[in-house]
Amino acid sequence: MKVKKKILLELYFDMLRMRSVETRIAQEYSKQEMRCPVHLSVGQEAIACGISKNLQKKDKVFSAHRSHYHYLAKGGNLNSMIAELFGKESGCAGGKGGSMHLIDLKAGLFAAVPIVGSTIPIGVGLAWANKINNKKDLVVIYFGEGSTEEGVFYESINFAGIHDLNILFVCENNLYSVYSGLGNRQAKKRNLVSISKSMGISATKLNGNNIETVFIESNKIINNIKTTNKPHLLELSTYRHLEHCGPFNDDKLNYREQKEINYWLKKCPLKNFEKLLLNKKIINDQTINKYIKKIDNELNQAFNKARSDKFPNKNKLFTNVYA
Amino acid sequence: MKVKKKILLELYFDMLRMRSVETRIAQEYSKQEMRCPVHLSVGQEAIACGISKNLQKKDKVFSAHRSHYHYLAKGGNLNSMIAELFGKESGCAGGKGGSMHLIDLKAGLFAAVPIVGSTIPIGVGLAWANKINNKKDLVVIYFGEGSTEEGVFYESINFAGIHDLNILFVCENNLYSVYSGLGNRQAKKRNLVSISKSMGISATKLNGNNIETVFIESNKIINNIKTTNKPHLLELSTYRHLEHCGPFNDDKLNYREQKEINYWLKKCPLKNFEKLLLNKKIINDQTINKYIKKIDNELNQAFNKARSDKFPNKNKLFTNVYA
Amino acid sequence: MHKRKLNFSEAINEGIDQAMGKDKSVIVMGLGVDDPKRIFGTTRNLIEKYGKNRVFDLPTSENAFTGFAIGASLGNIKPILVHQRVEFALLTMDQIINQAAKWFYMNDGLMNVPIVIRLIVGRGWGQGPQHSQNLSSLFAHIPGLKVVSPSSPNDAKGLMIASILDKNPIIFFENRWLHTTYGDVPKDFFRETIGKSKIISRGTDITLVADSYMTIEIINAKKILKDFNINPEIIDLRTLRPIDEKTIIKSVNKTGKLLAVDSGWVKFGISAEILSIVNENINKNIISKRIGIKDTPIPSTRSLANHSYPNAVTIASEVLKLFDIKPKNMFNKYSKFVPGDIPNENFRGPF
Amino acid sequence: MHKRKLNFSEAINEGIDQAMGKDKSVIVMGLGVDDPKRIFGTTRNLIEKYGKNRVFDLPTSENAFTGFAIGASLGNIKPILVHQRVEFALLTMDQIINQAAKWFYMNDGLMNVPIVIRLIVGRGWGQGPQHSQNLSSLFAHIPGLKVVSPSSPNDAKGLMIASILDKNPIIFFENRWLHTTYGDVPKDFFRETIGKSKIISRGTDITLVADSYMTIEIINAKKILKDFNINPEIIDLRTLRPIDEKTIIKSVNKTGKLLAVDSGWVKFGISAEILSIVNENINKNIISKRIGIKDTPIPSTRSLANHSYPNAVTIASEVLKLFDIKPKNMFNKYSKFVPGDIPNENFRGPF
Ligand SMILES: Cc1ncc(C[n+]2csc(CCOP(=O)(O)OP(=O)(O)O)c2C)c(N)n1
Ligand SMILES: Cc1ncc(C[n+]2csc(CCOP(=O)(O)OP(=O)(O)O)c2C)c(N)n1
Ligand SMILES: [Mg+2]
Ligand SMILES: [Mg+2]
Repeated sequence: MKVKKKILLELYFDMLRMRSVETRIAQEYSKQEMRCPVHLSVGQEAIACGISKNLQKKDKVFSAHRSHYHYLAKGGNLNSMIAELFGKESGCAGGKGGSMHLIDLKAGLFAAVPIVGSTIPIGVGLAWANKINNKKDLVVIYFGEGSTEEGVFYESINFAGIHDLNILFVCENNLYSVYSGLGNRQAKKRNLVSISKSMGISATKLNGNNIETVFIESNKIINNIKTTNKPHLLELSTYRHLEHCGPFNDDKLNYREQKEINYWLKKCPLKNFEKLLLNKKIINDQTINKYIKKIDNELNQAFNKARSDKFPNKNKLFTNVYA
Repeated sequence: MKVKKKILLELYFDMLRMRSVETRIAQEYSKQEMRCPVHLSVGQEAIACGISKNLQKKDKVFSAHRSHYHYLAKGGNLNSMIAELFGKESGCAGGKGGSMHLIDLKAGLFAAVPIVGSTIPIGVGLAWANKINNKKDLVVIYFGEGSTEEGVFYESINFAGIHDLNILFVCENNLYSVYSGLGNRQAKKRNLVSISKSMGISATKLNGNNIETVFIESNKIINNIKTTNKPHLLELSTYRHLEHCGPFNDDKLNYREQKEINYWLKKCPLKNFEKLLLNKKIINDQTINKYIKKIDNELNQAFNKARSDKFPNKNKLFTNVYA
Repeated sequence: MHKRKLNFSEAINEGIDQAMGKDKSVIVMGLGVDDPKRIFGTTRNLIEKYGKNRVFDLPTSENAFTGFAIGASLGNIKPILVHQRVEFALLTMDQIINQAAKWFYMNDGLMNVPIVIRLIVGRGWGQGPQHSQNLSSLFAHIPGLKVVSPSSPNDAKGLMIASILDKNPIIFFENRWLHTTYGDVPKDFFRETIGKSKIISRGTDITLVADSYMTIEIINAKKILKDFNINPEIIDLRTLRPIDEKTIIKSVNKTGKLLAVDSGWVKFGISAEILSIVNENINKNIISKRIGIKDTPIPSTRSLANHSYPNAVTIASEVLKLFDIKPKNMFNKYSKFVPGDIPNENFRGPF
Repeated sequence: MHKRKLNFSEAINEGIDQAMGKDKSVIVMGLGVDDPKRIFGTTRNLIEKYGKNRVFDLPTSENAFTGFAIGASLGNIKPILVHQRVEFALLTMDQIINQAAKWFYMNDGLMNVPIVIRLIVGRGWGQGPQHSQNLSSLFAHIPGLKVVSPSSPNDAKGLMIASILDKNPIIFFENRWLHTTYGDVPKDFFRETIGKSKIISRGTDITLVADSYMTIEIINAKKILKDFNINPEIIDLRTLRPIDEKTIIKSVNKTGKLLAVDSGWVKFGISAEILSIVNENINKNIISKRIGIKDTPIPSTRSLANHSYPNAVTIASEVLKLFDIKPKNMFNKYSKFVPGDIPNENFRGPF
């Protein structure tokens, strides 16, 4: 399959936009106006961008603590997200959630929560409801490889397999859970794709840093789910460039080997794709600069707005406890 | 490997004894002196008997709700078990536990609890302590196939694989969890042995109704665990003859097809082994009768003793809450 | 409304059945909901009437299937989830407390979670430490949950219907010993109000408060107290969150004495909340006391379990103490009010 | 004993370190115990001193690894398990409540479960509904557990050592906002008594009771109350189960007034137990009141979270109400006692 030029440009723009959002958050974070934990996704752009390009508005997405890209790539409102990080009333969760509780129902970003693994069964439950209600919408559930150590992950894929639910499980394997590498967490011979298959649901592992691969393969997989009504698990290898939580690079802490870091920085999904498009003359520096400007404008507006928006009034503490 | 005649006779005696214990409990149960739930194992004799024959006293066993055979085959005290069912002070848990909480530290039956899956991580924890303490004892953890639907099962085998613990996981797959067949519970293509291998621990599936197979194969597996210091998972197909909980046959309820029941009754581990030994002239009716008498005597004594033993004094309610 | 006698489990069954009949989005899920025992009869006939697509047996995966219920509720399904023992719900506390209870709040009102989680508690028959706890205070503590705990067949049906119609996550407690108790139940589709307690009988001398099965015991205790010329007012809480403070305060204001009978352990339990409500709101000296399950794990053997739980006689004795009356031989005299290890003749082991 | 200033997390670290030095069977386990942040500093240097075989990072499998801790304790290991947020322990309630709490009882004394489970609670920094709950009453309700909740570095160390030496499962609560607070701590290996509260300062007019971080706030409230000539007696609970009833009763008997400040939600919370203890044991009219986290999930934004938690000013105002004093502008006047969204200057986000 050859990807159209237009799409290639859009994918590039999306990735550039994602990266710029996180970079801006990182820059602004030290001002201590965004007073909630943030888990930035720099380095993992290709996954959310590549997959979301194949999703329809009515498809639903669930995410976890590292959710900015899943939210934005699915069409989540940037202003509402930044305002949420600022704790403002105009935030997507009225300021009550913070970065770890993004939501945009119009865009189909149904929920993100910071308890590792917790949204997985909830996403499965929605897909189950869709089946009961004869709806064909897809449910996409993003999670880190750390989630696949939680029992609830297995319980969830087992059920998805029994009932043939329309779900794409997306495991972003960035090799780390906070500061912990795989060594203490998973047996050497462990293989998620084959675990998944042994539980009765098909699965694929892909290079998560190659946007074309992610886009093309997830396209096939999604079409397949929608025609066979069977779930699929997609594992994508990737790497986060910044610290687990917070705005900085923490490579000085040495929990990841410099060799490994270098290897993965070379595999940067954005840089490599940019190089490719430049080589193929699909873009040029001018276009890139135009994109950057556009994104910067959008970001300036979002941050200015968030900054000037109001905090929720103290009575809001007591609203929406019960429906 | 050819099994010695002496061992064959012992295995037969063990199975006959197991069967007789459960049958006697079933007969006496309606008198309502044993006022606690009982999960009888009739039909599943070959597993506990075959495996236990390869265990040493210092090896430790964990079990769940259906634990009578695991307890007795490992050398648990019959009197203490029956007294426990009667709720007497002389019971193995002072009457506080009932049938679902058997324990015999001398025999190495460390614990049985009725929360499905709950002893699995506890058994793993003991094996972990053994490793930390440089002890080579084996830990055997018995559970039903229902337990393998609990997330904690996967969390547990993952850890056993990471740390190379001396554990034999024994899954008694009797096809049912209470009244539920596998259909609503596990995807058709699900394969426990290959799940286990994909998580990094070796595994085998065997006919759990053939005592020779169980004995011979578990012998090899146990030796292997003890030399390689790596865990193994053993899945054994079997069938329970009586109702899930209680003394009766409940085939009239039709949750299991008559065809299936007949198939499995024909595969009765005790009857078939008896036939085999009779055919091979390893036993004769006289020996069998001698065995039966011996066992009956033992049982008469155990029940008489349990019946006449004292209930715990009401102050015992408050003892051993804290150590 | 036309009434007839149903037992508690039939009443629950009828409430669910009628709700399913009226609203196609209501489903029932849990281990064994379609099995021959039908959750002590409470899910009888449902699969026959509403089919496999609305009555779901599940894998033994409690944590995940609580998440499935939450997720399904986001997709316009109304799940009624049931655990045959409250202990199994301990595997699901993340989904209940972190997720369901906070969902509506943490998205500031965009999506609610209308689910009913039925938790069966209580003694059964020699069930022992892991199958006979109560644990309702663990749930009543959590804002975002509503916690219901009826004692009569009427309320079981009316509150079940109210729970299904409610837009929030509801924890619905059923004591195993209530299932076989009978009472008048209207045939109609009706609801009782979540958050309102009920004065079972008026009295002047002391207020007795309980929920669930312990209401039966305080009603019996009243019969004993008659012999001592003590006339208690009896309040059946029916709901633990939100708790009906007003009725309690008004009653104790009148009687000046309070015994809160806890269906669970006393320390940090339901009865502590009741005493505190009284204490904070009544500005005079109130003689008050709690009684509940003894502060130990609950043993299997009946010779000990019989002493774990309060009953009409221990309750009456506690009341008499508050009146400085110390009669002897209460247990012999009132033995007919002591349940032993089964609630009534209809009840059989092993469950 | 020679003392010096340590902060709370250093005190915990020293307690664990000394216990590990004395007893080879003590191990530390939990997500991140060996990582660069060392659980807010509390596990600093342990892996360097005691090696990989006694300091274990784990897979994200909370339910199972609580079971591993229980199992290890049966094999003569003494595990100290830590969760960076109490919420993660909700995945492990079966292992804690069904298993650990009952193990010794259900085998009638054959095997005990000596484990320490450290649960970190509290606000952090904009953590929101799933990362800033307290939940201590869920554990304090359970017989078989002991629940410890210190407020000072001295007690953090002394109770940590006592917990490690104890033969039972201990739930050890640490409020995130305490980690950076300083106090005198003896260098020696010493223990404080589990089950004994501490009178922080004597007073005559009202008894203020709290545990954990809220003790800091009531100490500040006392400073405010001085301006109104009110002299409170301050009790730091230190242990929630078993709770030190005697000290509370004695104090309230003297002062005649009680404000229980709850580190968690009030309804069915720790403060309910305190009021009940007083109510059951003191036969006169006591003016009493509870205050705690507002009865809602806890929002992330500081503009709301600041109103969720009690602080010195809201506590003092509550006390003044009990004395029928209703001063104005308390917040302006005593703004230096209002913590905002960080406890002190040493505290930085994002955790
Ligand atoms: C149940 C639970 N346990 C632990 C944590 C602490 N925690 C927060 S994020 C995280 C890392 C999870 O790693 P992974 O799933 O691989 O996602 P990543 O951060 O790599 O994107 C952990 C352990 C948590 N939030 N929830
Ligand atoms: C966590 C939990 N969920 C549900 C139950 C109810 N229950 C008791 S035994 C049982 C069957 C388990 O089946 P399996 O593990 O296959 O064992 P078997 O009874 O077949 O020996 C169930 C579901 C329980 N005890 N614990
Ligand atoms: Mg990761
Ligand atoms: Mg089975």
